[in-house]
Order: sequence, then C-alpha cells, then structure tokens
Amino acid sequence: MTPPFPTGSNSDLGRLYRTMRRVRSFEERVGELFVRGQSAGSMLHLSIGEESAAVGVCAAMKPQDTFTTHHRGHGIFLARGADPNRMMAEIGGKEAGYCHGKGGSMHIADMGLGHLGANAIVGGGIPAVVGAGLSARHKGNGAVSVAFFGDGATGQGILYESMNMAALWKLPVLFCCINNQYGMGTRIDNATANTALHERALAFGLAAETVDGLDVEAVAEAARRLVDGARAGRPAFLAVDCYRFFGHARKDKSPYRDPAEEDEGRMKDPVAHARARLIDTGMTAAALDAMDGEIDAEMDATIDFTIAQTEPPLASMFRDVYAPTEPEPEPVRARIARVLART
Amino acid sequence: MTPPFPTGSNSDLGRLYRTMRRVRSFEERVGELFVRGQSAGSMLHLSIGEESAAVGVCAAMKPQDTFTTHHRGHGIFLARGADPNRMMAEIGGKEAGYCHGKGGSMHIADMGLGHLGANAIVGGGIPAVVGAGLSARHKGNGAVSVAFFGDGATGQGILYESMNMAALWKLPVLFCCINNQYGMGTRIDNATANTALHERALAFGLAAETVDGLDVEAVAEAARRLVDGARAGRPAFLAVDCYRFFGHARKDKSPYRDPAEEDEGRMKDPVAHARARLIDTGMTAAALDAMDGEIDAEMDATIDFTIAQTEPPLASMFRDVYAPTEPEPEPVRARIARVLART
Amino acid sequence: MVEMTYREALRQALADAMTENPDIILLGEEVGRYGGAYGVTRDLIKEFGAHRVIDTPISEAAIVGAAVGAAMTGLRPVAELMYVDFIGMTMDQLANQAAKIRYMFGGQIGVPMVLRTQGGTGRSAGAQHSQSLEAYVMHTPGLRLAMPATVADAYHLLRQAMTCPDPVVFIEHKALYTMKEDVDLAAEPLPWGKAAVRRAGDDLVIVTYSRQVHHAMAAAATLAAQGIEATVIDLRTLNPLDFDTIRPFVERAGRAMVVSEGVMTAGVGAELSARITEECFDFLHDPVVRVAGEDIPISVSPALEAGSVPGPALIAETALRMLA
Amino acid sequence: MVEMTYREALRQALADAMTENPDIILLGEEVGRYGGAYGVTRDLIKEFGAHRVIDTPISEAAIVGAAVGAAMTGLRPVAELMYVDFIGMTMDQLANQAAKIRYMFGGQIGVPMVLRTQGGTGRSAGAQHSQSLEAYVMHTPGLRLAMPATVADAYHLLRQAMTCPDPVVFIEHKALYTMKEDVDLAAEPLPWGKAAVRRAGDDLVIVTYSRQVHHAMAAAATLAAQGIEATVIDLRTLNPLDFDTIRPFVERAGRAMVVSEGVMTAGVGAELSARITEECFDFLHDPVVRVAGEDIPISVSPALEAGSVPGPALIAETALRMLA
Ligand SMILES: Cc1ncc(C[n+]2csc(CCOP(=O)(O)OP(=O)(O)O)c2C)c(N)n1
Ligand SMILES: Cc1ncc(C[n+]2csc(CCOP(=O)(O)OP(=O)(O)O)c2C)c(N)n1
Ligand SMILES: [Mg+2]
Ligand SMILES: [Mg+2]
Repeated sequence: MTPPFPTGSNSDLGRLYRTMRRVRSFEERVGELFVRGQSAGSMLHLSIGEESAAVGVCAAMKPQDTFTTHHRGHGIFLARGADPNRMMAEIGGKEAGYCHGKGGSMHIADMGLGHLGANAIVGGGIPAVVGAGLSARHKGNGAVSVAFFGDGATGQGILYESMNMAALWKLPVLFCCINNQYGMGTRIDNATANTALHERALAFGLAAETVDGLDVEAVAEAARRLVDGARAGRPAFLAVDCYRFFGHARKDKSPYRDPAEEDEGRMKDPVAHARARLIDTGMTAAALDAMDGEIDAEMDATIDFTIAQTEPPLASMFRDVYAPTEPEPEPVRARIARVLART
Repeated sequence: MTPPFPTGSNSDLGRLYRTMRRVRSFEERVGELFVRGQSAGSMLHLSIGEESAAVGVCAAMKPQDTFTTHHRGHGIFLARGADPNRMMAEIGGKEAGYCHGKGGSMHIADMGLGHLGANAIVGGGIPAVVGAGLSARHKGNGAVSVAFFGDGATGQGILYESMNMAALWKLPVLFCCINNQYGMGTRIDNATANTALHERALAFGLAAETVDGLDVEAVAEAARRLVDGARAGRPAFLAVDCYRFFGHARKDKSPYRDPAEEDEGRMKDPVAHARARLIDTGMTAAALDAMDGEIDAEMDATIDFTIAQTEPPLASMFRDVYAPTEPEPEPVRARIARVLART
Repeated sequence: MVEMTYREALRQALADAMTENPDIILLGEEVGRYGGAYGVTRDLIKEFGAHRVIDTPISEAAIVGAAVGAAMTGLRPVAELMYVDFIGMTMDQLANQAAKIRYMFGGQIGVPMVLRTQGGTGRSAGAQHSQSLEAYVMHTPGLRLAMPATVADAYHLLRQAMTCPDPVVFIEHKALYTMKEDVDLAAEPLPWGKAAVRRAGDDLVIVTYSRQVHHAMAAAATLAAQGIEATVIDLRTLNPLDFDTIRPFVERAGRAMVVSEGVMTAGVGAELSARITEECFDFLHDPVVRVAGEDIPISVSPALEAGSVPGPALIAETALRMLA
Repeated sequence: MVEMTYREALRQALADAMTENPDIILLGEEVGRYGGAYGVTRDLIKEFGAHRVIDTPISEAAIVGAAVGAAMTGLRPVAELMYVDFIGMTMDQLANQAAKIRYMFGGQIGVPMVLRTQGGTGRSAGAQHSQSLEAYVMHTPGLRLAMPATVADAYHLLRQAMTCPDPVVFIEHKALYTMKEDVDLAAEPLPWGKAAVRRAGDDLVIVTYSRQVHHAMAAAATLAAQGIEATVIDLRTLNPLDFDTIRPFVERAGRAMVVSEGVMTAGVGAELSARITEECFDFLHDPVVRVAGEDIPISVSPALEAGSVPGPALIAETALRMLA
C-alpha cells in the first residue's frame, strides 16, 4: 500500500487544508455514528479544533517513520493516510475495522502505516517511541518515531522518563504534545503551575518549541524543523497550542467551561484559518466548497460502510491473545464442561 | 522526647561540624558491623561524603517538620537527632531497632522525629511529602515536608509528578536531591543529558538551586532560604552536589570508577572542609580531636549495643501487617494443620 | 427507607463522612469541578471546598503516594483512581508503600487511606478500561479490599472503609452506578469483613461479589423455577475474607461454585476454590467450579465484551450441569 | 558436560543468543558497565558494545515501555528489572501495553520481548527487595511466565524465551545465582511450556517451581529415608501451564501439595490447587495442600525472613502430616 503521505511537495497549504478538512469531516461523522447508536460505546474523543497538530506534524514525517497516539488520535491517523472506512468500522466495533473490532476508537493501529497504536492510558504510548528510536538507530533505517499525546499526559511521570532517555541517547524521536488546554474538565492551569510545557523538555536536554495551532503552516514548519533534527540525532518536543472545541468525550457537554471561553476558543479554528488563507491567495470559495463536498460525501459513506459490516464472530475473542502458532486459551465453558464431565 | 534538633542557633559551624562528624563516624561503624557479620544483610549504603546535605538541610528544619529519605538515609536521620543505638540495632535486624528488626537499614522510620521513612524503592518516598504538605496546609501547623533522594531518583517519573503537584498547590515541600554523581555504577552524565538537575524543577514552577556540598554552611544557608520559602508556600528543589566516597553498597568496590576521579572526588570532603574552616577561625586541632574521640567512642558503643541485642521473636512476624486491633494473619503451618486435621 | 442509586449512596457516604470527620479529604482526577468521571463526587467540591475535594493532575502514582503521605500525617485521604485499569501505575505506591509501611516500620504508624476506584465490563470501554483486577490487590498483604454489590453496601462499606486503620482498596462496578434500591441508611450495617447471605438454598452454594452477585441472584431465580435452590453469598470484602459464613452452607450443600468477573487463571476464584476445598473437602460431591472471566483481554466489540465475562446464563447453565 | 553456575548459564544464554541474533538488545539499570546487579550480564557490554547492552536511567516504567516499542519495530529486546519488587512501576506498561497489544490491535503485531528479573528471599534485603510476585504476572493474559529452577533451565528457558513471539516475564531466583550444576548445554532441552518431573514417587505429588524445587527435592530425600516416595514436578513455566504432566502423577498418588515462595492468598498455589482439584477430584484422598509464603511482608531480620517462606522442613513436615 502506498498511502497518500502528505510529505515533501505535498505539504502546500492546499493539501494541508484538504487533510484537515478530512479530519474535521470524519470526526463529525464519528459523532453521528454515536448519535445513531452505532458506535461501540461512548468513549469517543473528537479531535475537532486540533487538526493542525495532526496534519502539520504528519506532513513532516516520512514513510518509514512510526508513531503512537493517544485516545484522541483519529485525526492523526487520518493525516497519516488511514482508510476512513476501516477506521469507522473499528469505531463501530466491527470485524472490518483495523483491529477487527477488538480495539475500537482508542486502540486503532496499523503497522503498514507505522501506527504503533492509539492508547486509552494517558501517557501509555509515549515510551514506545523510545524503543522505536532504539530500533531505528540499530537498523540505521533513518526512521523517526513520534509520540502524540495531550497536555494532560504531562502529568504522567513516564513522559519525563521517556524524554530523559531520548535526550540521553540522542534518539530520532519527537514528543508532540497537543495542548488543547483541557484534560477532561481540568484546564491546563489547574493541572500545572507552569503552562509553558516545552520548558520541561528543554530542561531534559531536548530541542523544544511551542507553536500556535491556529496556523497549520506554522505547525508544519516547526514540525519539519524538529523532525529533521530528530532524524539527525536531536530529539525534540513540540507543543501545539489549540482548543478542544467540544466535550471530552461524546456525552460531555463541558459544563465546567465558561461559554465565553468556549466561543473564543472555537475562534482558534485551524481549518477556517487555512480556508481563509487559501481564499486570500486566490482560491475561490466555490472550489473549496466543491472539495469539502467531496470530502463530506466520502466520509458520509464511512457510516454506511460501518453499519453494513458484521460484528466479529464470538469465537474470535480467543484469537490473538498469543501468537497464531500458539494454542488459544481454553474457554471457560469448555473448562467447566470438562471438569464436570469427568465421571 | 526533645531531640537535639540542630535548628536556629544550633546551626553554627561548630555544631554543623559535630553533627557531620557523628554521621561519618556512625557510617564507618555500619561498615564495621557488616565486616563483623553482624548486619542484617549487605544492603548497606553509606552516606560518607554527603554529610553536608543531611546536616545542612536538617539544620533548616523545625521540630514539626517531616521528611522521607532514600536507601542512603542514615546520615539524614542522625542529623535529625536519631538515637544511634536504635539505628544500629535496626541495621543489625534486632528487636531493639527503630522498627524491631523488620525494616533494616533501608526502612528506618520514626514518627517522633517526623521521619516518615526511608525507602528501598528509588523515588518511592518522594510523593509522600506531597501528602504531608496537604496535611500541613489542612492543619495549618506550619510544617514543611522534605523528600531526600539521590540523583538516580531523577530518572523516576514520580519525582516530576510530585514536583508538579507541589508547585500547583503551593505546598510547603522541599525536594532535596543529594547528587553524589552516581546511581550504582552509572555516573550522572550517563543517566541524563542535562546534569543541571534544578532546571527541571524550575520548569515545573518550583524555586530551585544547586549548591556545592563541600561547604556545609552554604548548604545550610540555601536550605534555610528554600525551607523558609516552602513554609511560606513556595515549594522548592535543592540539589546538593557531592561525591559518593565509597561503593554503592558495602560489597561494591566501584571498579567502574576511575581511581583518579575517586581521588579527586574524595577531596570534596565536607567534614574535612568544615574542620579546616573551624581551625581557621581559631579552634584548635586538639579540641576537635577530643570532640571526634568522644563521638567515635559513642559510635563504637552502638556496635556493642547491637551485638548484645536479641533478634525479634519469630511470632512477631505476624504482627503489624494490620492494625493491632485486627486479627493477625493465620500462619501457614496452622492453616495446614487445620486442613489436615479435619477428619 | 429511601430509594437511591449505587452512585448516590457512594456520594452520600462520602458526604456524611466528610461532615463528621474534617480530616477526610478527597483527591483524584476530576473529583472536583467535574464531579468524578462517573459522577460519584458530584458537587462535593461545592459543599466541602477545593481544599478538601482536590482535583489532581493525571498522575496516578503520585496521587496514591500523596494519599500515603497524607494518611501518615493525620489526614484520612480518600483517593480516586478513575479506572482500576490504571492500578498498574500505582502498584508500587500501593503494594510497596501503603501496604507495607506499618509492617516495615515495626508498627509505628498505619496508612488509613481509601483508594476508591471502579472496574468491570459493560460500557464497551475496551481492554484498558474494563478490567477486574482485584486479584492483584487480594494477593498483596496489608491491603484491605472491599467490593460492594448493593446500594446499601455502597454506602455502608464505604463508610466503614473510611474508618479502617489500614489502607483499603474500594472497587465499585461501573455497571452498577445507576442501579436503584430501597435502603435504610440508618440501619445497623453488617460488620466490616462479614459476608452477606443474599439467598439460602441447600442444593448448591454460589460464592461471589460485586456485580456478579446480581448475575448469581438472577441465575438462582431461574434455577428456583426449576426446583433448584442455591445459596448466594456476597463476600462484600475480599480482605478480610469471611470464610466462617461460607463454611456451613458448603458443608450442607456439598457443591460450590465461585464466580468472578476477573480472568480465571490465578484470580480470586482460584483462591476461593482452593480455600473451599481445603476447608470443606469431605463435604464436597464435586470439585468447586470456577465461573470467571475468560483468560483474555476485553474487546471493545459489545458482543465480544459481553461474551468474555460470566452472566446469569452461564451461571445457571453451570449450576444445572453440576446438579445433573 | 560442564559445571557452571545458574548465573553463568544465564549469561551464556544471553551471549549465545546475541551472537546468533543481531536484533537482540539488552537494556536495563546497570546491565552494562556494572555487569548487572547480580552479575548476570557481566562484560557483555565489552563483547557486544554499548549499543546492544544499554545502561538505562532508573526508570523502570520507561524501560519496559521502550522494550515494547523496540519489540514492535523489529528488535528483540531483553529488558532487565533489577528486582521483581519493582514490577509495580512497570505494571501498566507490562499488563496494559505489552500483554494486550497483539490482542487490541487485532493480531497485527506481537511484542516479542523478554523481561528478565529476579525475586525471592535469601539476602536479608527486606520487604521491598525479597518478594515473589509471579502471581501478578500469571493473572495477566498475554504474558508468558518462566521461572527456572536449574542451571540447565536457566540456560534453555532463557534461550527459548528469546524466541517466543509473545512477551515473556522471566523470573530468576536471587538465592540460586551461585548454585553450580553439571550441564550439557548442547543437549536437546525440554520443550518450552513442558514441566519437568524431577523425581517420581507414588505417595504424593509436590508441584512447584523456581527455588522451591530444591527445597522440595531436599524434603523428598528426607521423606524417602522414611520410606515415603514423592513425585516432584518443576513447572518451569507458569504460562503456559503444563497440566498434562501433572495429571497422571496426581491421579496415581491421590495426594498433592503445591509449593510457592510467594504469599499464599490468591497466589500461584491457589491456581494450582484449584486446577488440580478440578482436574483430579475423584482421585484425591485429601484436599490439595498449599505450602506458601506467609501472608505478610518480608522482614529484614534473617530469622523472620527465613521463617516466612517455605523450606525443606515445612515441606517434609507437611508431607508427613498428609500421609499420617
Ligand atoms: C492513565 C489514565 N488516567 C486517566 C485517564 C482518564 N482520562 C482519559 S482522557 C483524560 C484527559 C486527557 O487529557 P489530555 O491528555 O489533555 O488529552 P485530551 O483529552 O485533551 O486530548 C483522562 C483523565 C486515562 N484514560 N488514563
Ligand atoms: C525502583 C528502584 N530501582 C532500582 C533500584 C536499585 N537501586 C538501588 S540504589 C540505586 C541507585 C540509586 O542512585 P541514587 O538515587 O543516586 O542514590 P545513591 O545510591 O547514589 O545514594 C539503584 C539503581 C531500587 N532500589 N529501586
Ligand atoms: Mg488536553
Ligand atoms: Mg547518587
């Protein structure tokens, strides 16, 4: 598979906009899947408002690069070139999903695209990039590994353990903190005394910057600088400032947020900003609308696709606990039957 | 018990020297206890070379203050006013020890002196001071809580989680890192890319300094500044630079260290330095020798004391798993006997 | 008698205890302004203030560690771990510190803290948000372990936990929060550490706890319709474990089933099975049968999720097999 | 045949595997320059270089997490946890990540890593450096678990672990490192997952693993002198658990004792007891008897330490009682 990696020449604003728009459209459809009672559960975390982080950073990555994401990782994976049908099917818990319905929204992964996995543990995916960095160094394949996580994950000690190792070993690793200002109901200034998060990375000896997520080109530029640096042995940290447009998960209406703050936060819309810039530079609204319409149609189809898919077969639950060469765990029912059939 | 807290007026150089000298002498006796086969095990970590950290920081503490220590904590507790006999007896695994022989060298504690416990888990005692800080705030008793730990503990994520909380909540807490340059066989520059450890604390929003442990007065002064600040709601971090004179534990001869480095490191002797300063300021060597002799005699006696003590009775092993009001766990032997005696 | 939910009963227990004892503080992620991920601490911050209902950063290890330090210095912290699945980050502070401090320090001090958390399946929350990890706790000397199944126990066990001199891990079940029952909160509760006989019957004994109590009761009702009378014992606390209540029922029935939602291998059911066998061997017609979670992770797919843990059907089916 | 220590056999296994497979790397605290806290990796850094024998900061959680990431990207990491007592800091990475990745991701990828560590009593190392925590691992689906008792197994099980497609927790025993045995490293080893019958006898079966195998053998020798013949089964791996080897011996003897150094409650012995009872119930004259560590922390006092775990005397005494 040769995915549409938005790398190199593909990173002009038009492409960045298009990819962000796809993320936005997909996430809206995730919300709809839930409303239609077709999602597997309600733990759906939309990345609306943070598209520039996903798209800008992925634009700086190369095909051999790898990454881990957090629970709000749909956008990142889409930006990397995921198949939205297989993503949506996974979110619906269907057999046709990336993980055959075992993972769901918070555990999508795809080795083909270097996606080492989303994670439902805040901070849980971070140290893996240290290992991926060791692999890249060992194999000399020039791969960078990027850990994507939220501002809330800066509360987790494992981030600092991982940054320390990456800096010590000069690994090709980027720590990308998507700072949407909230961890569930907790605003960043209620979670830490110093909200200039990149200063921590500096203190561990990494290159580190904070960039305004409103401007996807700025994000892409900063990401390129830091990813290239990481590839050359200067591990880095990038905080992308943005705003979580909606609730933490699908059911959360953010009653803990000031509506005025929300209004202002939603002004920091990287998609709208890029669109305005494109119009400034001569693109017509009609052309953009046409593109948007195409995207929305593609994303609408993911819902129909998902609804049409089957649930994984019950017996599949015993699969993949261990390698396929190994025996599957004995089902409880079988065990009980065996024990009681003894006589 | 009113311990000889070396606070306030007691912090003149003579007293600081005396306390450091007691630590040095005690630690030498711990080594001897081991050589004589009278210690409980060989996991004995001597703080020789780091006396100024223990003594300088304890001099800044008040009676109501609390603290936790690491596996190399004898000196700190002595500086706080511990009874060397009960300490040595604990190191010998004897009933008369601070913890009745259950804790040993790495788990000495004494609530009377605010010692919330030594710890055999690197970093394990750090977060407790956050809780102690919450207590102090809740009770308004003006207590500061100090976490003592080694440079190696800066590898542990829990340090950063704890510093972040302390800074966020403006707790009366001091994080004191005794940087003896080594974690077992690993020199600090093989454990981190940026050895200016206090910069991390700054990045989390704490007050932070590094002080040269050669000069106990400088340590005491920095500690007083930071402890007073912590008491006023400005949590802080203090790194005390020193050198681990001997091996990591009793059996380690530090083959991984360059002898030239060791020679130079052992020049950073806070006890010798204070002694020289005292002589400069008019004390006679004879007077100091007399003091030293007295101290050595007191510490010699701890060995005899320990050897004369009894081991804890076997049945005591079931005590203190739970509160004394609760039944003790049923011994395995009793359980087996009961099961097999059924008929 | 008043009707309330499990969630409300838990909240009430916290509120009542906090009113009585000013040294009780709550700390955890989202316990304050947000009111708790499952709403248990809703508005307690308004009642008791941000100094007693403390929103923390996402730092599970330090939350537990801070609770340890608070407990050692005169507070009675009730820490919340949003999901028991996150216990992995706290196991050092829990098992090496909280559980051992009294012992290591020769009885000088205890760690009277409660770690409230919730576990179990039922929300398609996937492999890292649906586990039943009580066996880790039960295997750790020094930790008490309570798992309420009923609304009354949600209240009383939590009240009792907040007076326990030793650290208590208190595991709620996410599928029970909205369950409503009539309760008399003022009634004398069963003592801490005592199991409840939810139903008595002479044909077989089902020993279980937490949500599986309800599944066992449903199964027992089905069985009763077929003339089979089961005893259902709700352990309420796994440490202490009340074997005295179990023994006579097993001796009478001669058949015992143990049910847990956690995975079977080396789980709570193994302990219960071993223990019943040891204590009642000569009375057993059959080996003790373990009904438990499959030895696999939990899937997000609702079908696989539900299929991987016991339910009333499996319990009833197993009972019928035992009595066939 | 060559005589070597358990420590040397482990080192040899690492060296031989690293020579054969350039993707094997070691990482952990003090594994390089220091040579390992217990000397297992002595001088491997000289042989294989600092890029393959990696000294880490004191960051257990990230060590395991880094191993996970390395394993997912084509390396075969062997991480070292200096003491199994530190597993608490790694449980999230171990149980929520390493153990579940293959499953959560629908079988796309495995995590072929080994986590070497050591546990047990014997050095007066106190409550936080003397534990036997294998039950936590055994209760976690997705993790394989090996615990070698002999010098030959130290070599062969470790070699096998390094070819296992799934994460293996490999727990050595600190009291065995200096044990010397004659071994033929070139001999065909027992397959991975197969238990070893160390001694066969018809009077009772002792099922155990790791250091307790030696205690059981010593006890069996004592018993033999009194005319009692015990079978001693060394499980070698606890996951997979080889019940097929156990069954016929228990059916023949009708009496089984399970021995573990870890604490009794909800421990490995509980699983073994439950399992044997389930599978061999009709053959049992007596309930399976658990000999295990006391349900208490380990003291630093040598007397209390030794008194809190099984030894040959307790095993022999228990056997005699069983056969009385
Ligand atoms: C270890 C852990 N602790 C807590 C949670 C519950 N939780 C899920 S998301 C979240 C907030 C995370 O905030 P952030 O990292 O900023 O990511 P965002 O949701 O803003 O994208 C919390 C507390 C979790 N999943 N894992
Ligand atoms: C969590 C944990 N990891 C590893 C160890 C083993 N260990 C004991 S002391 C030590 C070195 C600690 O170095 P440092 O913190 O600098 O303290 P120092 O020994 O220099 O006083 C190590 C790795 C441990 N006891 N706990
Ligand atoms: Mg956020
Ligand atoms: Mg050090």
